[in-house]
Amino acid sequence: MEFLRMFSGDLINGIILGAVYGLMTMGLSLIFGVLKVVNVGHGAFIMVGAFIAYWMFTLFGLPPLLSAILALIVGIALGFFFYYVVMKWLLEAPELSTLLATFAIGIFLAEVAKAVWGPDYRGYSWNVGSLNLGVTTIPMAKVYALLSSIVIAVALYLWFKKTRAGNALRGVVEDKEGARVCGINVEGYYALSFAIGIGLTVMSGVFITLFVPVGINPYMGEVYTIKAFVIAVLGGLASPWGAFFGGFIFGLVENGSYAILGLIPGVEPFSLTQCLAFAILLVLLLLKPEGLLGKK
Amino acid sequence: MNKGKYYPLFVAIGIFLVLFIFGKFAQGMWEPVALIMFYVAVGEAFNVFLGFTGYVNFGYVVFMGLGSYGMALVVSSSSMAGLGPWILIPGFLFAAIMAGILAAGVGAIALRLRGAYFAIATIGVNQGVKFFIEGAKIWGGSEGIIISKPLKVALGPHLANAVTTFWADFLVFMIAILAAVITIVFLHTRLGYGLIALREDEDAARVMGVNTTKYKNIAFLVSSILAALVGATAWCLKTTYVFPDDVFALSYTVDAIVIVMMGGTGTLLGPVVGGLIYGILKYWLGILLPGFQLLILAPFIIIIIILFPEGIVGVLKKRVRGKKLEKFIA
Amino acid sequence: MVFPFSFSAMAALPGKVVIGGPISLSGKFAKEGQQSVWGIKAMEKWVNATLGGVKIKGKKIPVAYKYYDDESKKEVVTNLMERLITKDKVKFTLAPYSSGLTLAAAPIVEKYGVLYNSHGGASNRIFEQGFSFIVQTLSPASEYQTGPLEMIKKIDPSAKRVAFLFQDNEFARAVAKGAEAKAKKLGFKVVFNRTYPKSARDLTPVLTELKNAKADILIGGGHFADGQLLAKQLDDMGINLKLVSILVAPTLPNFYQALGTMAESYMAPGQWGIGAKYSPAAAKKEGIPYFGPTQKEFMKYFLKESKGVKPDYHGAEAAAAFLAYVKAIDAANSLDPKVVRKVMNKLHFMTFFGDWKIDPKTGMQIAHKMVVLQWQGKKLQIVWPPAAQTSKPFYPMLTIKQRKAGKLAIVK
Amino acid sequence: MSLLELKGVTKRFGGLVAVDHVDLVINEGERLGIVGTNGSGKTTLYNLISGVYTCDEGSILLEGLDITNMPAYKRAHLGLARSFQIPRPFGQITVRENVAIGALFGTLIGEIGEDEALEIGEYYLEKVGLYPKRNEIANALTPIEKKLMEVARALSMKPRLVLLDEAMAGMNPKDIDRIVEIINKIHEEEKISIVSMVEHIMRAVVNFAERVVVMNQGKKIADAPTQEALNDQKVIDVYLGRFALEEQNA
Amino acid sequence: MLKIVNLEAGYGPMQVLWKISLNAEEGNVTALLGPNGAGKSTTLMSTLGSIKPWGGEIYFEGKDVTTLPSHKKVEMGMTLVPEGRHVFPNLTVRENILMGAYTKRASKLMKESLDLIYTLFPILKERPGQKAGTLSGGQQQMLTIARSLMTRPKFLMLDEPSQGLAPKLVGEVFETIQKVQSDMGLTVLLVEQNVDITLEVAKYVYILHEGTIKAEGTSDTIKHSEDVRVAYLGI
Ligand SMILES: Nc1ncnc2c1ncn2[C@@H]1O[C@H](COP(=O)(O)OP(=O)(O)OP(=O)(O)O)[C@@H](O)[C@H]1O
Ligand SMILES: Nc1ncnc2c1ncn2[C@@H]1O[C@H](COP(=O)(O)OP(=O)(O)OP(=O)(O)O)[C@@H](O)[C@H]1O
Ligand SMILES: [Mg+2]
Ligand SMILES: [Mg+2]
Repeated sequence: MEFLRMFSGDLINGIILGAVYGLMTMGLSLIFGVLKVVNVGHGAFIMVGAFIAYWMFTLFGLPPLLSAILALIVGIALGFFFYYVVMKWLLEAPELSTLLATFAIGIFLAEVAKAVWGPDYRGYSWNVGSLNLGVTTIPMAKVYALLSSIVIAVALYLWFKKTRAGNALRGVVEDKEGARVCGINVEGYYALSFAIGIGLTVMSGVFITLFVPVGINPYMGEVYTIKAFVIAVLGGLASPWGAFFGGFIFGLVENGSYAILGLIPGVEPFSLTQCLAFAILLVLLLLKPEGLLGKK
Repeated sequence: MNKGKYYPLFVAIGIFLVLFIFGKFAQGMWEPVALIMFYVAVGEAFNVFLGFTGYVNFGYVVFMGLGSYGMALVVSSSSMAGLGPWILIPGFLFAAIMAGILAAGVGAIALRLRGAYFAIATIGVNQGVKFFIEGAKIWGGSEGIIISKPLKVALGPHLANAVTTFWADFLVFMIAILAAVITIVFLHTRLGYGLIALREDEDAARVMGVNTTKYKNIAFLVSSILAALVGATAWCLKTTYVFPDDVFALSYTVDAIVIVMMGGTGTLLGPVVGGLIYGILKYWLGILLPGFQLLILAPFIIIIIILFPEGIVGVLKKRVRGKKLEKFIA
Repeated sequence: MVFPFSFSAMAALPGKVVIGGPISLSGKFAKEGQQSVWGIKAMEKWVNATLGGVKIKGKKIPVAYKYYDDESKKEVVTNLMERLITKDKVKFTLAPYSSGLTLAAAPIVEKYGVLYNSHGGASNRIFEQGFSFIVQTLSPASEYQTGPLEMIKKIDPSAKRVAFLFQDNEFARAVAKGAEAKAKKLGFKVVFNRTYPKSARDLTPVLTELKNAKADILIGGGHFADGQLLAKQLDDMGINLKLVSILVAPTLPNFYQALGTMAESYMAPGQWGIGAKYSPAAAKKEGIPYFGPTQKEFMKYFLKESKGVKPDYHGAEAAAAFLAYVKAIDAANSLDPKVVRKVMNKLHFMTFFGDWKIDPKTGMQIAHKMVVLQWQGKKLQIVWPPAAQTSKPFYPMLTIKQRKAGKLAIVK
Repeated sequence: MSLLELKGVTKRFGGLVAVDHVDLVINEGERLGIVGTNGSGKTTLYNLISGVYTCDEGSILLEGLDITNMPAYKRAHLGLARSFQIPRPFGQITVRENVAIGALFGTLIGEIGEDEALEIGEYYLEKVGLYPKRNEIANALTPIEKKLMEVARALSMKPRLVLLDEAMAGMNPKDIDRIVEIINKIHEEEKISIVSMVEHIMRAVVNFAERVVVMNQGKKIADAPTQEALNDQKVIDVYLGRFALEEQNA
Repeated sequence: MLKIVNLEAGYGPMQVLWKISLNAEEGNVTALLGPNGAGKSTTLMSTLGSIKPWGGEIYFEGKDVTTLPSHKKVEMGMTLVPEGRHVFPNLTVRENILMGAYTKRASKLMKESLDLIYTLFPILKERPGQKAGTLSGGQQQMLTIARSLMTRPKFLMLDEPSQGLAPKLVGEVFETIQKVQSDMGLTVLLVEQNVDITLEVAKYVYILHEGTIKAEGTSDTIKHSEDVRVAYLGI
């Protein structure tokens, strides 16, 4: 009984963790999908978002849900900036060369953040109560993060599937030349999707602080980068809402398997949950080499 | 037999020789040279797979990590201490075997995946192995292995110190040369041609008679074992400890990619040039502006890649096509 | 015995005694590294300003601190260490931050036969490797979490159920081992013993399990970020305990800044804390000499370097390591590392950081005492050991409800 | 003895039967043309023979050896070579190296070294008229040149059977004549290869093929000597149409 | 309608076009012929703006559009049927077609355009859900033409539209081109290897060779000019 309580609590927490994972991956997926750019600097943009949330809250008492909007704007601006200054020149270059560029951008951002704000670990508390579900207690901030990520995922889905721009973007992804003769502004959409991808990522940094409101530091992004890569693939690269589902699976496995693995004597179940999450990634990839929602 | 095609190898070895002499005789330059050679070796080993197949082994560091574990396990096992300096031989063997077994396994399974899916699957392998070691508490779990003392017991304090401060670096030179030789052999044999064909178009290559599965696996295995050797020397022997957190850090894969891409993938001299530039830039910037070197390094990398999208050697190779220099650059 | 050529040796005395080492200003240890640099620079200034440098054969030679950024990377550390020793002529090296990096540079130091003072490499295992030139200024990892156990044993013998929840890494495990041994010795019942991986950003599963263990005391943590998270999530999940002592994180002002009154009454072990009672008077009481600046002077010099950022124990321990060199060189009256090391074996003195005395064989620190720090009324107080107390322990810690309501942990 | 024999070969994509129970015999030394409406399954048939796809039904025999389920690369070693309708060059390496890869992995696999392969490559580049471009990166060729390179690459494999998929589409008439001539010549000189081709350009088919197979909707609807097949009313109706006949007669 | 003056273009360091001038008269089919590698596709692509012209001017309906990005040109009523198909392989046939109606102007006329292209290429109506990448080569060619027609061009450039089409279809496509051209009042610039049919369809012909215009004239003159035929057209 005790076990079941724990297990169901873990599952609920897994869903919430998954939502955050999904959210932080959507931008990465979008950028990969459209520009075939593997953004190794992903985590640094998350860090920027986290700092925005932190500063807005500490300096002006601005609630994170509002600074998310600001973060989106800042992120989009950063996205356009780095697109025109760096990425634009590499579109024709071999795929991996953009990886180098994003690596450098990531370092650059982290180092600038360190130079400006110092290497301190910061945090803030946005106390908005908590939700008691019996098996577990969840701070409302996390609930907001969950809801926001669903809203954003749905919005992104609708944007992709229902709007003219989203449709055009699919054309750009499939064949540049083909898109061009249809009157689609290919370069414009490249810039736009890079900007939106970065915007989403920076914004997800804000939501991550709803989830983990502490430990905000110039190098905080690294952990998220690796996970975001894996989740992006799990969901089928190039599919932002696939990333969202990939996030759920990853979160569920990570948190949900703890109680079970805890039954094995003499091991560290928490580390094994991470091991299991990656093992499941491998198995899923073998069963479905294009990711969960990926297309052939 | 056309000897000309080995000229690039001599260029590479020439560069190594200059580095070696400089490091040995310029005061205080041995360690910087060793660092550069570490980058070169990491790049070369990585390039054997990436350059020839176009597959990105993002989990590359797992093989370096396993290599350093292999060496550490042998050196720290008391039953081997009697071997004296010979202990390094089973150490390298074990490192190679461990990496080889993992590579064969991963190759058989993950090499069916393409593009980014393969890349990320290998990240999964790296993280999986790391968390397994920590979670299942094998090989010291998260505490890792420290070989400083066992090495002294086996080799005596003097030799142990020489191994960690000179011979380990020297071995990195040797591994770099080995990797360069392998690269040039690959470049000029059927194996290499088959790999390049599969890099460019895997399906077409198969129809042309290339057994792509076999070739991919060979390159993967060779690259992984080279990585293991680098890990066993540059990490285990040199720093005398193996902590899982440290030896499975994906940032080293990113370093490898940066080095190879800066230099030029699929070329022999690319990783050498890339490693040189990366090492020298980091070293000098770090000396000049401690704490700000990365801030300056980042724009440098961006400029290099914009100017040389196919890497410095890649672009150079194109420039010298049809010229006299051509046969020296590959 | 004075040989004729000792004159020339005198003449060859350097214009400056350079003490230095690689330190992390980028990468994962940038925070600790930055504190260390400030601490050491502060001491460099203090030594030159008040003592005029080290005294060798009656002559005062100013000291200088030299460092490079090792990016928190092991392959960079060796590289920089060699440069420091050969180009910058450092004979008294300061180890980089962390046990791993300390180990990585050790062979180079050994090769050149210079001294190596660890101020951030706590792992006991470093000192089991048979190095002869390494000394330690901070207390080893095994000592970190023993203080809270000793304290609880004294003030509440009924609290028997102790839980361990550490990060899964080398340092935290070494701490855990020391704490476990101590707990056993003091007759505690370990009701929970788990770790969490470094990359975990959600500790709820392990905390759910912890909640069920019904512990009185929680001892754990690992580093900055995870420590903050641990405290935050304990509160989120409504886990009330009588005492929680977390490694590293609560020793920072930012801990309080992040958590607000929720941080009240959290404890942490520290190598040092602001307000520590180590003073010339205390030294006299112990019967050992006092060396270096007073607490007040240290604060003054440090704040000047850091432009107002308060020191935490990483700054203090690095500063103390620097002072230990100055003290030992003075005492040895020599710049020969071998001679200095011999003298070090016999030294026992106190600085603002506490006692300094090493085990002659291994170089491990044996006299320095850890303190237990606690957030009380928005201030970080030293609550243990009694001799160092700036305030009595607040026990049991405030409940979550009380802290949410903004109650402060003020000892009456 | 027949070189290649297809028995009831079938391939489905979902509900669509792209190749529908096709029986086909290709004789040694024969010049066969395969034509058919767009989407009639010609490329799919090639993919089945060369091993890119596996048959859903039926079997394929090469000199009596059942190769139905043999991996593509082994078929190449046995002497099957092809070009692609949409060219698939090895883009980042030189034209010469592209063709040399054919030589290295064709029927001569294991028998020749790199230098020899490069020589063979140059020989065939010379033949198709790409020798001046041998040191270019393959990606820099025009689509047509890429196709020519593919022909050279296929030939350098020293195959027994070459399958050319619209190798001449988009070429100007002069070039088509030239290429047909080259292929005919190679066919005669080397005696080894049987060239089978798929073309919509009747000019080429007529000048090249001795026999023509006509496909429609996955089925073989005619299989006869060239003139006979092309004058078949059924073929005219579904494939040639009014316009092309005029052209052919012009 | 379209006037190109002294156009120069190339790839990387290599110049391909050397001061090309040509004129496509409103409501006519103009053809650009020449051997492989002459630079025909390059001319069309730089006219649309897929590659940036190095020099020269391009006028469309009297306006200078040389530096205008391609999407603006499509909006104005220019488009191209590119060589080598360029369908959206993972989108369905229908999605491909609808993408052609991306511009505001085209989307208003979508219904009409659909009727038109479905009568031209009934196979596209039969396979709305098939992924374009799995169509046969010829089917893809039809799809590309259809997609470009969906943009409702006033000026249409066709780069070897008959390539890979069955003879019967070649005839039909050319009939279609003629029909569309006259019905919609389209101006067409046609690049083809199928010289005979092209000379039937086109009013005026330019001959491109090694990046320069070597000859021009009405199709009748070209048809009867033995020199041109032998030197450049290979017939
Ligand atoms: N992978 C696939 N999935 C689904 N349908 C396919 C696939 N490949 C081919 N088809 C369909 O099978 C049929 C035969 O295609 P195939 O490419 O063999 O035609 P073809 O005869 O070569 O035509 P063309 O002359 O136009 O090149 C077509 O209707 C095509 O749409
Ligand atoms: N992407 C490219 N990169 C480099 N060179 C190119 C590229 N595309 C074409 N070329 C070169 O430009 C020249 C003209 O090519 P273009 O495609 O315009 O010729 P074309 O007249 O259309 O020929 P075809 O009849 O074969 O289609 C050729 O020599 C070709 O090698
Ligand atoms: Mg076909
Ligand atoms: Mg063309």
